[in-house]
Amino acid sequence: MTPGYDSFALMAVVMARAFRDGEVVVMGAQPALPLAACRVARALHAPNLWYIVGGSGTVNPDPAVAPDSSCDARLAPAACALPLTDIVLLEGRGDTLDVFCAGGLQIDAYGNCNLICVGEWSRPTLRGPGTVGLPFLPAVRRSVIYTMAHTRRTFVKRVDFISGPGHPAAHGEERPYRQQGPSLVVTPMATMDFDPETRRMRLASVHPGVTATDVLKVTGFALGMPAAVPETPPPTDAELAALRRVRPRGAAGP
Amino acid sequence: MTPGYDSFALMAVVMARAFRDGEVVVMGAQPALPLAACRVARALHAPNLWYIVGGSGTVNPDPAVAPDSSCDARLAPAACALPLTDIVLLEGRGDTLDVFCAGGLQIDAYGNCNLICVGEWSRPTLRGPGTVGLPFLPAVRRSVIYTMAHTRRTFVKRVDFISGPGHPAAHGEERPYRQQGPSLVVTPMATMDFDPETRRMRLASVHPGVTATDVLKVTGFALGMPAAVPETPPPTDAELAALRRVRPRGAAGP
Amino acid sequence: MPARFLSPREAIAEFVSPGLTLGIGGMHMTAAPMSLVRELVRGGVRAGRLITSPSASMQADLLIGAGLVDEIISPYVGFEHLGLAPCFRRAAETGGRPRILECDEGSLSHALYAGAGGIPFMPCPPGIDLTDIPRVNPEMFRRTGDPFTGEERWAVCALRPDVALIACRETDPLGTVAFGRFPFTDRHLALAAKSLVVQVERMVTTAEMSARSPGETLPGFLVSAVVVAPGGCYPTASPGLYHADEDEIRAYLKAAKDPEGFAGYAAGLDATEDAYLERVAERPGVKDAR
Amino acid sequence: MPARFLSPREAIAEFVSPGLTLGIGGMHMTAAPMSLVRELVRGGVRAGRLITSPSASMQADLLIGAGLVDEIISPYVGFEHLGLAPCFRRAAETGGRPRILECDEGSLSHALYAGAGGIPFMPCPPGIDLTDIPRVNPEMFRRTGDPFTGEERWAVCALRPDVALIACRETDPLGTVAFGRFPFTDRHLALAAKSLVVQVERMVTTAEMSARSPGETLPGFLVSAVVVAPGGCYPTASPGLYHADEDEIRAYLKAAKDPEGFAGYAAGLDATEDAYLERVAERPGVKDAR
Repeated sequence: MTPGYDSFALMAVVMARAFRDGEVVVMGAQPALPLAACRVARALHAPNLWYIVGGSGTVNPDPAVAPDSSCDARLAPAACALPLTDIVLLEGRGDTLDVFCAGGLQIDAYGNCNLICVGEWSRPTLRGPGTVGLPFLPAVRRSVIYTMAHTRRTFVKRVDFISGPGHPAAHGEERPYRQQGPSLVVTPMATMDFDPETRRMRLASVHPGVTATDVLKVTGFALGMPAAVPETPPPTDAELAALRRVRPRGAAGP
Repeated sequence: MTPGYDSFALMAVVMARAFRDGEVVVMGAQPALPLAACRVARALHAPNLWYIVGGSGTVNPDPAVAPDSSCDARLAPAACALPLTDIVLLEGRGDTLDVFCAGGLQIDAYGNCNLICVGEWSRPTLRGPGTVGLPFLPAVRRSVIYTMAHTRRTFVKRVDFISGPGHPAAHGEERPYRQQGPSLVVTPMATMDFDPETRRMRLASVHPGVTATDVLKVTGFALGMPAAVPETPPPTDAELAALRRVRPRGAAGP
Repeated sequence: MPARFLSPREAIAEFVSPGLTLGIGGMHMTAAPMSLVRELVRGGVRAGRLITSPSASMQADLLIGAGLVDEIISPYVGFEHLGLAPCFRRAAETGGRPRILECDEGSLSHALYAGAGGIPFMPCPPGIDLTDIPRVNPEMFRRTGDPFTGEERWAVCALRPDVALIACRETDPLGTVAFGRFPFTDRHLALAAKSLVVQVERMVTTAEMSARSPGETLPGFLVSAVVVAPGGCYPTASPGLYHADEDEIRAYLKAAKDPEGFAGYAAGLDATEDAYLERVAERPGVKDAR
Repeated sequence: MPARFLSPREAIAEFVSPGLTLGIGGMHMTAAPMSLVRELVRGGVRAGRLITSPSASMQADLLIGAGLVDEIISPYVGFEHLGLAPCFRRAAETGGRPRILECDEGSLSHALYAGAGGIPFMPCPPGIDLTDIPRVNPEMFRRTGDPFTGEERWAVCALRPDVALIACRETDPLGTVAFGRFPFTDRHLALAAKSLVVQVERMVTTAEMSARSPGETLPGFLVSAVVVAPGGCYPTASPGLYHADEDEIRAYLKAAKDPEGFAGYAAGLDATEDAYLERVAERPGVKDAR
C-alpha cells in the first residue's frame, strides 16, 4: 500500500461511504477513525449526517485540530452537546441511533465483540479496559466494527467474553431490539459483511494489494468467501482532500 | 387581628421561626407564604438557610418583586437552579431535604394531606388539582403544613384520599424513611403540632385574638388540647421589616 | 435529515393523528406550547391519552374543555394562586371525560426516564406506598419484588408518548432547540417521545446554539418538526422573554366556569394561529418578544 | 451551613475513612479530581469499593497501583489512544486486588440514577441480556419479573457511594459548584453520594454562579467540602482551562509498567499537594489556569 494514502485513510474513507445522509452515528472511546469518517461523509455525500462522540456527548464536533480523546474539550465547537446520561437513555430507547462504531480485543464470526478479557474472565491472560457502551450494540439500527489489528488473535472463532453482542448464532433467533446488528467490519486489509442466512462474517472486499488468501491467513475462523472478491475502491481525490482537513495529526487510529 | 399585620404576615413569621439555620426547605406550587417565610428566616436567624422553589428548581431565589407562581422566571436571581428532575431524585434519596412545606384541600388529625378530591375518588364532590410531590412528604426530615382555610371542611377526621402521607395511625408503625413526619401546622387561627405518643394533632398556640374554643369549633376532629394554650408571639418589628422586603404584592397566600 | 420547519397547522396535521398518546410540556403557567395546543383545539384533534408535566394549567384544561382528552396522566392540573382548573374539575365531578390516571410528580418523572431509556418499568422510591394513588391506578402501578432484598415494592410503568409537543426558546437552522431558563421535565418528555414537535420563539445561529451548555439543548435529530411561533406560549410565560398574562388567564378561568362560556372562549381563538398571534402581539411582554 | 473550604489533606482526612465506597469522577483523561486522588495515595487511604465514571483513567489506575482499591465498579479503565491501564491490567492478570465487579456504561448510569433517587433497583434495558456481564457479576445483576408484561429481565442494584470525589470548574463562596463543559456522569455520581467533596479550579461570585444554567451547578447544600486547587486535574484536563498533558501521562504509563516503576512514580508525587501543584504549575495550560 504505497499510493498517497495509508491504512487510516483507506479505512476512514471506507467507513465514510457506509454512512448515509441523515443517519445518526455514535462512537465511543478513541474515536479518531469514526470521527474522521463521519466528517468526510458529511463533507461529501451525507451533508445531513449526525454524529455523537461518546463521553463528551458532542454532536457534530468540527474542531480545527481533531483531538484523540472522546472527552477532549477541543471537541466543543459542535452543533450542541448532550449529557452522557442522556446518550445512555437514547441508546436504550433503541429507535433513534442508526450506526454504532465499535471494536474489540476480540471479534468473532457472528460479530460479537469483546473489550473485557482474553482467556478466562476470572484470571485473564490479557485484561482489556472494559466494555463501556457496547452492550447497547443491539439497540442501534446497525453497527460498524473496526480494528487496526487484523490478526488471528483479534478475529477469533468465539470471543472469550461477549461484551458487545453480535448476531445470534441460533437460526431464526431475534435480538431484542430487532435491529440489523453488525453490518460491516473494516480492517487495514479488507472489509467484511455478514451472510443474511447464516449471519456469519464473510469477506466483502480486499484492500488494494491484499489478496483473499492473505485475509484468510490472519482470520481465526472460516471467513465466508464469495465466488469473486472485489477490490475495495481506493480513496478518490475528493475523499483524500476531505480527509486531510479533518484527520488528527499523526493519528493511526485504534 | 387589627395591629399592623395580617394573617399572611403572622403565618409567614411563624413559619420562618420554624426554620433552623443551615436547613434545606422545599416548597411546591403557590409558594408565596413559605417563600416569604424562608426569606424572613434567612434575613434574621437563619442566614445559611437553603430553600428550593418547586417547579423552577431555583435555589434561594431573592427576586426584587416576588412572583406568585413557582415557575415564574422572575425567581431566576437565585443562588443557582436545579432541574426539576434532579429535585425529584433528591426527594427520593431521603437524606438531604429538611423541611417540606405542604398543604391540602383536606388535612386530618395525623397530618395526612389530600390535594386530590373531596368525596369518593371516582366521582368526587370537589376535584382538587392533584398531588404533585406530596407523596415525598415522608422522605423529608419533617414537614410543615399550612393552609389559609381553617375550617371543618379542611380539617377533617380522615382525609378522603391520602395524597401526602402524615403520621401512621397504628401504634409503633414507622414510616419507610424514618423521618419525623409532620411537625407543625400553621393556619390563620393557630399553630398545631403532634403528640409524640399518639401522633395526633394538638393545639400548640392560638394567634392573638383567637381562643382555643374558636379553633375547636372550626376543626373537624378532636384536636389535642394542652392544659394551657399559649398565645402565638406576634411578629416583632424586625420580622415585619424583613417581611416587608420580600412579600409578594397583594399576596394573601394559599 | 434537515429539520422541517412547519406552521402549527402543518405540524399538527402531520404528526398528531387522533387517538395518539400525546405528551404536552410546560409547567404551571410557564412554557406551555400554546400555539400547538390551540391548533389541536381548532382542528378538533383528540388525544387518546394526554401526559403532561408534573403541573399543567391551560394546555390541559383547554383540551379537556374542548372534549379532546380521553385519558389524562397529570400530577396537577390547576392555576396556582389563580384557582382550580375549571374544565378538569367539571369533568371529574360530573363523571365526564377524561378518565384520570392518578399520578404524582416523582412517578411521572421516573416513568419518563424509563420511557426515554428503554427501561421496561421503574421501581418507585418509598412514599407512594403510603398514599392511595396506586390503589386507584392499577394500570400504571403494580407490585414488584426487589430481587436484591426480596421486599415487595410499587413499580410504575414506563411512559412513551407517541408525540411530544413542547415549547423551547430557540432553534437553529438544523432544528437543534434550546430550552429557556428551566427545563422542568420537558427534557425527559422529549427524550421519551417517539416523535417531537417543538414550538420556539426565535431562530439563532448554529454558533450561538453551540455555546449553550449540555442539558439545555436537544439535537436536531430528535426533533421531528420545528414551529417558529414568537409569542406562542401566550398567555403562559416564555421564561426570560415574556411573563404569563394573568389577566388573560383570569378571563379564561371566568369564561370556562360553564360549558357555554368555554365554548365562547374557544370560538374566540381565531381561525388560524397566525391571526391569534397577530391579535395578542400587542400584549405587554409578547410585544418585545416578537 | 456555609460550605467548608478545606485543603486536600483536610478534606480526605475528614470525609474518607478507610474502607468506604468511594465514587471518583472524571471521564477518560478529562476532569479527574487528581489533587484528591493524589492525597489518597499519599495518605494510603484504602477504598473498600471504588466506583468510577463510565471511563476512568489515571484516577483509578494510580489508586489500584498503590494497592488502595479492594473492589472496583468501572466500565472502562484505560487511556484511549495512549494504551491500556498498567496497574489495572496487572492486577487482573495476576489475580491481585481489586476484585472487579464487571459493569457497563448504561447499567452504571442507571444504577447511580437509582441511588440518587431512592429507587431500590433498576431494571435494565435489553442488551445486557446478550452479554456475559451479568453472569460474572451476580452481586450487581439479578433477574426480576416485569410486573406489567410478566417477562423476566435483568436488574442492576442501586449504587450510593459513601463519598464522591469530583472535579468541577468553579465554586462560589456558598460552596455551590459548577461543572466545566461536560457533566459526564459526574452529576449523577454527586447526586447519589452520601457526602460530596468537590475539587475546583477557581472561585467565582455568587452572581456569576447564578447565571449558570440548571444542570451545570450543584447547590452548596449538597457539597460537604470544597477544595480549591487550581491545576488540580493535572495531568488530566480541566475542560476549557487546560488540556491533558499526554507527555506526563505517557511517562506514568511507562513507569507503571512494573511495580517498581510505579513505586518510583508514586514516591515522586511530593509530600504535599501544594508542593506538587507548585511543581507542575509551569506546565503548558496549567500555567494559564492558575
